[in-house]
Amino acid sequence: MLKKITVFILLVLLTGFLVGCWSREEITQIAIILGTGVDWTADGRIRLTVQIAKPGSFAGGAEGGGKGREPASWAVSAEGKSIEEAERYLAMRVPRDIYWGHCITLVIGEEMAKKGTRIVTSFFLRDREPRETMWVMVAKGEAKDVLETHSNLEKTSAQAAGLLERMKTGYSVQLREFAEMLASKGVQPVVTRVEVKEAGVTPGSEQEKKSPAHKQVEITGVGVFKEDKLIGWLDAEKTRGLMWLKGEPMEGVITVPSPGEPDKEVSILIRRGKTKIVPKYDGKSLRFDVKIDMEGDMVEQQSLEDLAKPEKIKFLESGMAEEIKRRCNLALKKAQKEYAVDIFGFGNAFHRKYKKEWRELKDRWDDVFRQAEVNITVAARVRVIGLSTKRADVPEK
Amino acid sequence: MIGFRKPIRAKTLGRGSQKSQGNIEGGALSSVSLKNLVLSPDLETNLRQIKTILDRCSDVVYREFVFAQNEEIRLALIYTDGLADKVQVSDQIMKALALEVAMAAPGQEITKARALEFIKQRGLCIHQIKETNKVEDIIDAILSGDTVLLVDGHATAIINGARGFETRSISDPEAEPTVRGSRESFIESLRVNTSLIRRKIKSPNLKIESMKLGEVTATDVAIAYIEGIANDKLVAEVKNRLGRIKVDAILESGYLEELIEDNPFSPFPTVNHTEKPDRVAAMLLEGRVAIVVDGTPFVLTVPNLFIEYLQAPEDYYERFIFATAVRVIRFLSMIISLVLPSLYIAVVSFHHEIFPTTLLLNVAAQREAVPFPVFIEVMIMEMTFEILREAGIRLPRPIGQAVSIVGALVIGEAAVRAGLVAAATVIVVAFTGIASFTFAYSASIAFRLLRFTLMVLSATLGLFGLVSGLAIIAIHLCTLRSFGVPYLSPLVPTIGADLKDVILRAPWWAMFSRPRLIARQEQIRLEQGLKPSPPETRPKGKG
Amino acid sequence: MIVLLILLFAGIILFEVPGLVKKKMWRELAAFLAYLLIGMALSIPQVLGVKLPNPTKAIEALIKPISELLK
Amino acid sequence: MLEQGKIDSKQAIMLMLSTILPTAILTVPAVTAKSARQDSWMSIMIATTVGLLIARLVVVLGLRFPGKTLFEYAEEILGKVPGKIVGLLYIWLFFLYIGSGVIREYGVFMVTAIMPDTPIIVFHIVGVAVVAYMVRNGLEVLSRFNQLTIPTTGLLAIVFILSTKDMKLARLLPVFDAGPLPIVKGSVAPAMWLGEIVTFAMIIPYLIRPREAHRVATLSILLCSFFLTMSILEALLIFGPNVTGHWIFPAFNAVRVVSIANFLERLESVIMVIFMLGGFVKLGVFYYAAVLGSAQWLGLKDYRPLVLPVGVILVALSIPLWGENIVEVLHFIGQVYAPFALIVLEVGIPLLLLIVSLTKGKGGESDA
Repeated sequence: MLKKITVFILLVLLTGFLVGCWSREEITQIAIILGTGVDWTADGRIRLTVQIAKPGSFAGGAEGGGKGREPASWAVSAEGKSIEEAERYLAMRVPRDIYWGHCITLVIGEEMAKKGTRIVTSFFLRDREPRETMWVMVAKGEAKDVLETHSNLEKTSAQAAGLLERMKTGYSVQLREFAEMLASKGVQPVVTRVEVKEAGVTPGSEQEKKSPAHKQVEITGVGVFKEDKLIGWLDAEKTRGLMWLKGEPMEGVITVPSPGEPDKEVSILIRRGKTKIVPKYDGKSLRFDVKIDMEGDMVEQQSLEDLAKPEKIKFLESGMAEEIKRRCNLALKKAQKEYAVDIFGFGNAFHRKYKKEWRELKDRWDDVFRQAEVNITVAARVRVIGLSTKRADVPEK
Repeated sequence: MIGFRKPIRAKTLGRGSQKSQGNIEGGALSSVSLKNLVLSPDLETNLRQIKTILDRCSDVVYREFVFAQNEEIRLALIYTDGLADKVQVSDQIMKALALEVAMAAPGQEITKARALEFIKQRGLCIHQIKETNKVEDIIDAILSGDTVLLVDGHATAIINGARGFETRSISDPEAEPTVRGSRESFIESLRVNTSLIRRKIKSPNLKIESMKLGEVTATDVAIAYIEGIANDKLVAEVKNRLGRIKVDAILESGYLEELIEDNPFSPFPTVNHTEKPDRVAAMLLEGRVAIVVDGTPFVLTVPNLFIEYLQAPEDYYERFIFATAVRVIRFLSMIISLVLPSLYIAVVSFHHEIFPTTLLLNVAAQREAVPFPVFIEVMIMEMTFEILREAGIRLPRPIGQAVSIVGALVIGEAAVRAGLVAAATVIVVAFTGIASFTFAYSASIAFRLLRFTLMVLSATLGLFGLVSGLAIIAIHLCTLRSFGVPYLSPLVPTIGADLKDVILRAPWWAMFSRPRLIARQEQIRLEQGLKPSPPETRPKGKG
Repeated sequence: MIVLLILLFAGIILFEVPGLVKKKMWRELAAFLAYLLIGMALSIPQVLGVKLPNPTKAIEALIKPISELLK
Repeated sequence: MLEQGKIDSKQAIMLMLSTILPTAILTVPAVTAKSARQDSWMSIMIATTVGLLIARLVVVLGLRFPGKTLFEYAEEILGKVPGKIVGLLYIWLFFLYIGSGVIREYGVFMVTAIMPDTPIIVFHIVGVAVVAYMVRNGLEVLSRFNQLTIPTTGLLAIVFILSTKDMKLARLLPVFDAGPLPIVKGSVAPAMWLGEIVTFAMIIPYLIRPREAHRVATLSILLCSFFLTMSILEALLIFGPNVTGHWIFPAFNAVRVVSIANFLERLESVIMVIFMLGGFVKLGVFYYAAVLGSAQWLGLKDYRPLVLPVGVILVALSIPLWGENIVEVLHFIGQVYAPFALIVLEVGIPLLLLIVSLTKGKGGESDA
């Protein structure tokens, strides 16, 4: 028995002292990366920009509050032939171990995206530290500029961008979804587009008034890819159409003309919806019937009429359906005619229904898709009209 | 165990007897010769013999006097001052014999030959008397507080059970305070303790067997169990293990605990102890055996299961839903007290990905200025906590309070302000410390020890080390048995019916049977269908 | 490394052998030593960097037609 | 008898669950999804059928020779020398082989996914040391430890439910895309894993109620394939067939994706703990079978002296036996060892034993 215990103690000691501490990285020894960006430089190298959190300015509680809005991040870049090489060069500049585990955003510069994104994604998918759930974005311009901004509301711009994506204000893509789209022949990738734009000011801050206007990251649509190369953009309006055609997420706001006063608008907030794509193929011609079911709440009206009447709601619903259809068609036309890529996943829908035919068509799918006929039918419903029936601020007639 | 204790005992006794018993006939008086000594009819010889044995025991009183009826009958009373009840000795023995003995029968003279018989039957006003002719028994009786009466001309002594020594009064349980439930606790006197148990269980089946253990101390030990509920094999095993013990002293039940354990090298106690009579009664009713030791308020109960440490007596007195909720909390605290610091070390120095981003940044910010690696930091804090805790127990009560306040202030506040420790570390250590007080103290000692081992493991191998360490602890717990009962039962091996009283505390009307592995088979605790329900017709009240 | 390994083997022998000798379990002792020898034969060359023939290759050859099929 | 402990049927089911599942969840989804893609669940169905047949085979054999393990009745059926050879095959090519494979898989998993800077041998040695302690204490402790840790498998189900948010049923469509061949190919690996139920032959004699062995084996296989299907589906529904086949540990990646309310996320450590505890038991079962088998093979009175030497052998085998690098390991598991073990050790020899025992009329009448 005594022997058993000695052996146990010996084992613990052995593991304790001989083993050493290989994988140990104290939290104070790591540089926590919150956002990263990849650019293709003019001389054909990869420039990796990382936004590193400065832990000192994250202190919570009483002490932290006093420091105010001191920038909480540090953006630093390095160049190399590959991302890993660039990271090694970065390591010569950053005095701590570079730690990817909490990287929130991956921004791909415009040039890099045009060159091909598969060069970029490999590292982030293969390495164990970066997560599959990081948000992928394409910068209009250079990724470096995006990372060098800082946010007014959040501590760092990377966190701000991540929150913007999480709220699904645009079409948000996680790295894993990007990889899935890249790996599938039935759909071409789209990725959120971000731009650096002037944002509001912090009132009362003297410093802020003197310095040039504050720059911040903004989501402005999506970038359209063919395979892994960026070939064009969709603006925010068409992005909504794209999202509705893809079937997720459906939330959004549209305005339709008021039934009685066509020059005034009524805003409808779309709460939920469903998209169904039904391919029809007879060997030659290809047709897709897209059915979109939408449900929204009326949230605002400019006109003075009383909209709380069944026939008026009917009218609103048809207007809503029209508007949705118009936007979807805009996105569709752009993709079909201008870019000739299937960014909607029509190919996957086709694959699900016509297994055999898919095998022949899959390698020239984008061409096939280009000629496909798409019929969009929208069924829209308004469920809720807010807290008032008639407008409360209009006098009785 | 017994092997190496024996020579020590022989040596001490031998040395003692050589000095004091040099002049006695037949050489040194050893324990063996004491065993064979018997009384002689001559009072003088007897007294001399006893005085030699109890040489230099100034607390032993020898009182020689003569019988009231017949002055030829000489008597001697021997007792230990302080242990015998003086009132009883003077009123019921001395006064009765020396002054007030009634006439046996008119005109009938009490002769020397009839003296013993007469005194026994009519002279003494004591409830409990015993006759003996062995010197050993006499010595034993004197030292236990009984009063020995020697009668001239008779080789038999009368032992009067007139003990009356000072004992502490029954007070609140200090180590196991409860909000609801009996406030009695055991005290140092064996008799009082057995009476406390007997008062709870008024059944003839409650058996209390006693024995004396300890060669020098001759401590009274009683084994209590309920016949018909306790497993006979278990009772036999307990007696067997106690019978094997040959040590010089039993000063506390802890001595016994170490001598009868199943696995002496385990950090986990496999014998439970309590100072609450109601708890002992409950244990006995579940089929356990209790061992009461004179001189300590802690009563041992066996077999001991791991889950007992999660059960508090109050659980059974409070409403069952609340009791269950509290048990869940206790269970969580147990896990926290074992793993939280090691988990913290592992996460902060290996697995940063576990933290949500904001929390990671927060912790990183706190640790920015801390000069030590997190392992050293947690170790220092844990050690400080342990030192404070120990100091709190050892110090006189008024100072203890001050120490804890100063400790908390200095270490908590100042160390964080000075940037020596991160606030998160203080939170982790303090929380662990508090969590370790939610369940039984003896288990929390084991957990505290293991906590440090786990900290070393997780500082070297991260979560892998932590999980490996936990696995070893789990395996060890699986191998443990307490008096033949698997330590982790009824959890593992799972006994469905007994799970009613593990994390869950089922209502009393649902706990039909006694624990399967402890009590005899198929023991029914109460009848089924006792679940109370409102009467079918409501009584017509006002309003 | 090799020192550690030898220490480990010494530890194992110290742990098991006295008990076996005490109980006079000679057959068990022989089996124990045989297995330990196999263990040594497998581990010491690895520590020294010597490559041993691998039974894997034999299985691979045996199963080749099926593995081709599975590709 | 060498082993005094007895276990009940519930414990046996749980033990078999841990014998098959831990590495299966880790490795099988990738191997199967590579060839069967979105139809992987059909592969599991096929594998389950095979597994059930093997289970039946093993139990029928075991019940014909009550109180005897595979090693003992192999000798009885085939005669001394051929029986010994069969025993040798099982010790070295099955129990020790898979045992070292389990160690290697966990080592690889820890090194690639959790702690890349630590030498893999450290995980091997520590793991084997922990398990050796368990094995030395016998079957009862093994199954109790398993009983204690198996509830963590329930966490897998919880994780599955948590990740439904990211799942899309459409990723499983179209069904039966590439025809039957890839599905059959994809079923070899899971069939081999489910066929590890052969180990049950070492445990049947120690059941408190051997009559229930059929039920135990069948239930174990069904439960295993349920969990296996779940883990494959989880990965497929989150990543789709294109990506799933390219992960090394799809179940692990799937868990990384879970994110509920910005707080309940980054659950991979939970999964690592489950994998580790399961791995300890799985290794324990094969380790125990190897040790007990060797003791029976050599006719010893006690198996415990063999525990430590076998541990050394397991560690020593774990590195060279399964290939120099992870690519070789994966290739070997999926394309070499799985078909070999399935055909020879899990189906071939038990079937041979049964046929011979039937023709020679050896062994008691089984109740099946």
